[in-house]
Amino acid sequence: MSEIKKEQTTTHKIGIYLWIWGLLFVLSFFSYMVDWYQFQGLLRWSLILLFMFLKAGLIMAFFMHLFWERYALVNVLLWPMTAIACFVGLMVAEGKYTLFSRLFYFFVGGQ
Amino acid sequence: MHVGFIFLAVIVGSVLFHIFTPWYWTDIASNWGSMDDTITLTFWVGGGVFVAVCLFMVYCIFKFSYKEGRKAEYKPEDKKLERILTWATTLGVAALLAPGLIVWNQYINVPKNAIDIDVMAWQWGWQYRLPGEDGKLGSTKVENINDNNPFGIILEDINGKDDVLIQSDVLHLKNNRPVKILLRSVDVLHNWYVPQFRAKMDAVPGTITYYWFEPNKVGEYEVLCAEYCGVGHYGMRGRVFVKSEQDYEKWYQEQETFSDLVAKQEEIEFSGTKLVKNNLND
Amino acid sequence: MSEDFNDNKTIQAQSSETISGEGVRGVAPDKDYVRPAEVADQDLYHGHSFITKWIFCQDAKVIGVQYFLLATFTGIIGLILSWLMRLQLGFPGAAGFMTAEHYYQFVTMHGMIMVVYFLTALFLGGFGNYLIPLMVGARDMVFPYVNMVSFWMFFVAVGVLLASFFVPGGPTGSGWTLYPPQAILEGTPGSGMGIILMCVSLILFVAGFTMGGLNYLITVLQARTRGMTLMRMPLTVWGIFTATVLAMLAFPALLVSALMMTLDKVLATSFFMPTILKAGEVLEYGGGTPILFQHLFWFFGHPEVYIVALPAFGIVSDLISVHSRKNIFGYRMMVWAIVIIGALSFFVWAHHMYVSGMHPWFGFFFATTTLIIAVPTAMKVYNWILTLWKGNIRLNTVMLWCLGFIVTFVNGGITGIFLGNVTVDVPLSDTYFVVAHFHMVMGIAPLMVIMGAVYHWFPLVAGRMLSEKLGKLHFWITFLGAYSIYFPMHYLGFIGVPRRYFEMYNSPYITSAVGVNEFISMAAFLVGAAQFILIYNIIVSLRMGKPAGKNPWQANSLEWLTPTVPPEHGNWGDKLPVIHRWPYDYSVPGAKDDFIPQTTPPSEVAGTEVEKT
Amino acid sequence: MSEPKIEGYKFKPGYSGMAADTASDQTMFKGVHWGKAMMWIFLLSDTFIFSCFLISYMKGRGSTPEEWPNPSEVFALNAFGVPVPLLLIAIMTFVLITSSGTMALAVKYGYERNRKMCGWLILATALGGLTFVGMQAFEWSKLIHEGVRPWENPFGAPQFGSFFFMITGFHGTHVSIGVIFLFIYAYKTFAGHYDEGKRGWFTSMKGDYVEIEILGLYWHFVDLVWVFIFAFFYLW
Repeated sequence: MSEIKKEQTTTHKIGIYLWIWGLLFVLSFFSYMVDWYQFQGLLRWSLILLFMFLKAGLIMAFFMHLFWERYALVNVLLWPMTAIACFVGLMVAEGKYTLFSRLFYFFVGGQ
Repeated sequence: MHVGFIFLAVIVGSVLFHIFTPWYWTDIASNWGSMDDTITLTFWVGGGVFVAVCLFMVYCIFKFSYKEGRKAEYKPEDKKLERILTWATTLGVAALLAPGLIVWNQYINVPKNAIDIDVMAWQWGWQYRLPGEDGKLGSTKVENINDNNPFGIILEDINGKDDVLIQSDVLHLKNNRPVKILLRSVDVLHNWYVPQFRAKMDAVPGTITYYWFEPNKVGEYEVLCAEYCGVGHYGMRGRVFVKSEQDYEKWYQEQETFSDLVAKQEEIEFSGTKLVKNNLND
Repeated sequence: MSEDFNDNKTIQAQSSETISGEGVRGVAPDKDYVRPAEVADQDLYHGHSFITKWIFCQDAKVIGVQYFLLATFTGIIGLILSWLMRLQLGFPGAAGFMTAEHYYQFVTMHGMIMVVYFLTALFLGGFGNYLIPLMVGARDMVFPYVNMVSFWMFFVAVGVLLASFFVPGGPTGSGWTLYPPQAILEGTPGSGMGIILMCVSLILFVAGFTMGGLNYLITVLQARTRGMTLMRMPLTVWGIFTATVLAMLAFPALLVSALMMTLDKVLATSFFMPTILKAGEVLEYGGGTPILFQHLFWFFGHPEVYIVALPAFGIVSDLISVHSRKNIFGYRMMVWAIVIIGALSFFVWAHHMYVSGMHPWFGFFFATTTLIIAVPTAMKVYNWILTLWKGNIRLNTVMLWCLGFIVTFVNGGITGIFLGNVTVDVPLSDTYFVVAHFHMVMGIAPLMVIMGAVYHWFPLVAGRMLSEKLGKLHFWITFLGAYSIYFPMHYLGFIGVPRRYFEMYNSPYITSAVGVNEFISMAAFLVGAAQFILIYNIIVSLRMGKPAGKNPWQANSLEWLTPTVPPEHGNWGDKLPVIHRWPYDYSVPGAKDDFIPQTTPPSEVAGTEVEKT
Repeated sequence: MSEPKIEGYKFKPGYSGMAADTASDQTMFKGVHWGKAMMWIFLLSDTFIFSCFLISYMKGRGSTPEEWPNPSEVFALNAFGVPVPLLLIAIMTFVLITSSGTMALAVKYGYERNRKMCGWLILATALGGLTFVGMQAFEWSKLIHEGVRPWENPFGAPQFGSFFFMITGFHGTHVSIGVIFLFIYAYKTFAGHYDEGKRGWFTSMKGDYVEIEILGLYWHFVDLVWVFIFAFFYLW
């Protein structure tokens, strides 16, 4: 196995992990509260997505050390997500279209 | 050297085959001449590129095949040439794409005066439903399909009462009148395809898909299923007659509507129960 | 056990340790300087017994050959299936046992075997394993153990696939696209155990391939030798590397769709199954969307096309360059084209679904992205023929395969523009035009490259040359035969003959095509039979071929520069090679020979006018 | 971790650093262990798997005309006689985040070669994972008890059950595999395999504390996926 020649001794202070840990708890609590207070519509969605991406970002950046990694690795990992984003976007449209044609033709009878 | 000649023969042969082939499009019988035009355009541009690239290759074979002691040119890159080629290709591709998109826009936007036709597919056959006087088709449900209601029309829907039902795979169309084909499948994917009309679309169970065309040539055509649908796929044929307005109206009047069917069935049922009763009385 | 490892080998001696590349004042910077190694030399497990050396072997080269042989074996099964299909299409009723069920099963298995178990496994598993470590100057793949498991997973996957021929109902006959609902409903052959085994086999294949794929990627990214930058890698490595990236990101969609379909079949979930009426009864399904499967499948399926095509692009670039004694024209553009094609391939999938009843507006998006891909692809074609221009072309068997590739690929690529352009696709989709197109572009064209690669690298693997005479015979029969199979087939598509018809001759306007079908079938039998010339050639040449010696083609790239031919486990003896230039320094003005291997330091070829390193 | 020292190589920051790293020889990810790079790429591939699951779920849910069950009612739990929405899910989320935190610390102590601390933290992580799997099993049995099946459910669209069991099942499998490995690694840590570089049982690779970071990446990823499942499945 390839060992990195120079022993890596630089680690991070424990404080930063505890901080992120605390933040994750708080954010999880917040996203739970979104459901608790039954926010609906756009507000609900934007809050859910906001907390979700914040949590995901914190885990990736600090727990998975991506914040300290070099850009070469970070970019290799993040760019493929555009394909996912495209897939998600198109499937949202497709889902709506399928629902529309089902409702339109089978329930409304709009022919 | 013979290598170059054989490749040359292949290219010339391909071109000659294309010119003299007896196998080519069936005569078009719908408004989608624009599809044929885009194909022709693509053929000219694409065929030109094919011939040019291959002839260049053959030329290289003749001109630069191995000679002891000769040294090849050393030229890793030629920015200018590469740029010219990139832009020329981009331009060519854009020229092919633009008409395609324009025609596609026509393809997905159905004209207002189109007649809706419900094409129902199953393994392995077709049947059709035309709107009645009101010009509207009644809505349907797969669960409703049975012997008495072969199209699964929702009984509460008044639009469905006067729908004309054609329980055979033969459809008649009015010449020069656009039709919107509403495809419906009760089991697997199918595709209602008449080569002469050029247009096609899959019938997907669970939803309804559509396309439109305007038949413009009186005649008889064969319907093929163009989406693999199980062992009977190849036998899933139908027929279409495109008729002049008069002939079409005559045919149309002869067809049975949904209410006719319901009435007939009630009669049968009625007489059936009577029969049973009589038998019991005996 | 400790003697199994070449433990703690010292970091290799530096080519020049005293003078840095930066240059000290007054001292000319040393052009031969290459940075010292970043990581310690890999320690490898050397097998001693027959089993650890040849069966459960961790040497990437042996694994590569294993992949090659198994993929070829499944490929021959696929070939035989295609014969049976052509027999039915050309001469209906000639084979008494041929029912529609059998025909559809053969079509399905032929497609699936050829695309996944033959081409993918052969290019990435076979050529990838053999060539990547050699070409980037690594001792082996980075995780030899995982690499070994990868092959054996593939072995099991093939086993499961072939097992489906022997279960009740036979293998699935739902077309290689496995579209639900028909794939799991009665009315399609093999809708019982057949489809389940197919899905299981695909899941195993994906799992196994992921293990191998991780190896290829990390070897290229993290285990190159000193001086080997990404832009000094042969295009073969670039092609296989990018294809592996695609595989790693596209196979998940296949895995998910196969899993969901298995659940639909086994647990009667309704992911892809709407309400269905079958034989007068409403089935227990309801509410699913078949189109979702098509999206998932083609999100895998389109990158899959490039998984097959990109390694072919890469390999053919190298072969053309070596055998026309000229650098590949526009190397940088070639690399970028491969990368761009790879990236774009994730945004074009639904061009397989223009007439599937998806959202109509998608047609605009996917037609545009699809035709954008045509630009980098065309650039690659231009660069291949510009490489021939003013070259010194050796018209040997390898070169013939490359020329055959160019003709078939350009032909298939251009019909791709027909099918990618949404309107043109409407009349042509689901006809024989499609069959002809994809066979030309991802069947015959990559096959030409595989053959060329076999003739090119056989001397490296076996240490002996293949017979040129047999090779040329093999080429001409295959090329002319295959071209005359698929070129006329396009015209069947124009007539409107739909694909996947077991029998079609009672339609009035199709009857005119009977002659074509007979001709195509005859050609198919001939081409298939010609492949056995290669097998014969290999078997004979293994024993009696002309000894190849070192570097028989006078190539630059690293795989020919190993201390022993064929290379041993560990590839490089005591010392890893140090790279000083790109692999395409052919016919450099001022150089003595017409090639300068990658390991030659600048000081040894002083006075040459090297433009790119 | 921040730049390792590499002889003869000058690190540049930011995007020019990325360009330089990419253009350099030998490695693209400077100072990144092979195994770690492999795990990252594997996780990228796995991300696509979960994305495909979630996209299918989104498309399936988006196109069913039948009513989708309200998750905050379905997943409610009676606490002291009051139905609390998503109570169990909330606890599961907290458990998983807790275990993620202990894992992060384990990695830190691993690099500091603090064998005891590292080992205990891995063990704590494993127990957290085990708790999570246990609670998921409880949730499954509760739903099955209420009549939810992969092919039907009493609350509405049948796809609800299918997607629920498939996605949480696939995630749960990931967690379970992680737990098994955590136990193995805890043993290896306590036994000192990473300090002395003992060779692995199968791969015959030398042990190193970097393996703990690699396992840590996997474990954080499992947590990450849960964040998305929580948002899309339970909160939507």
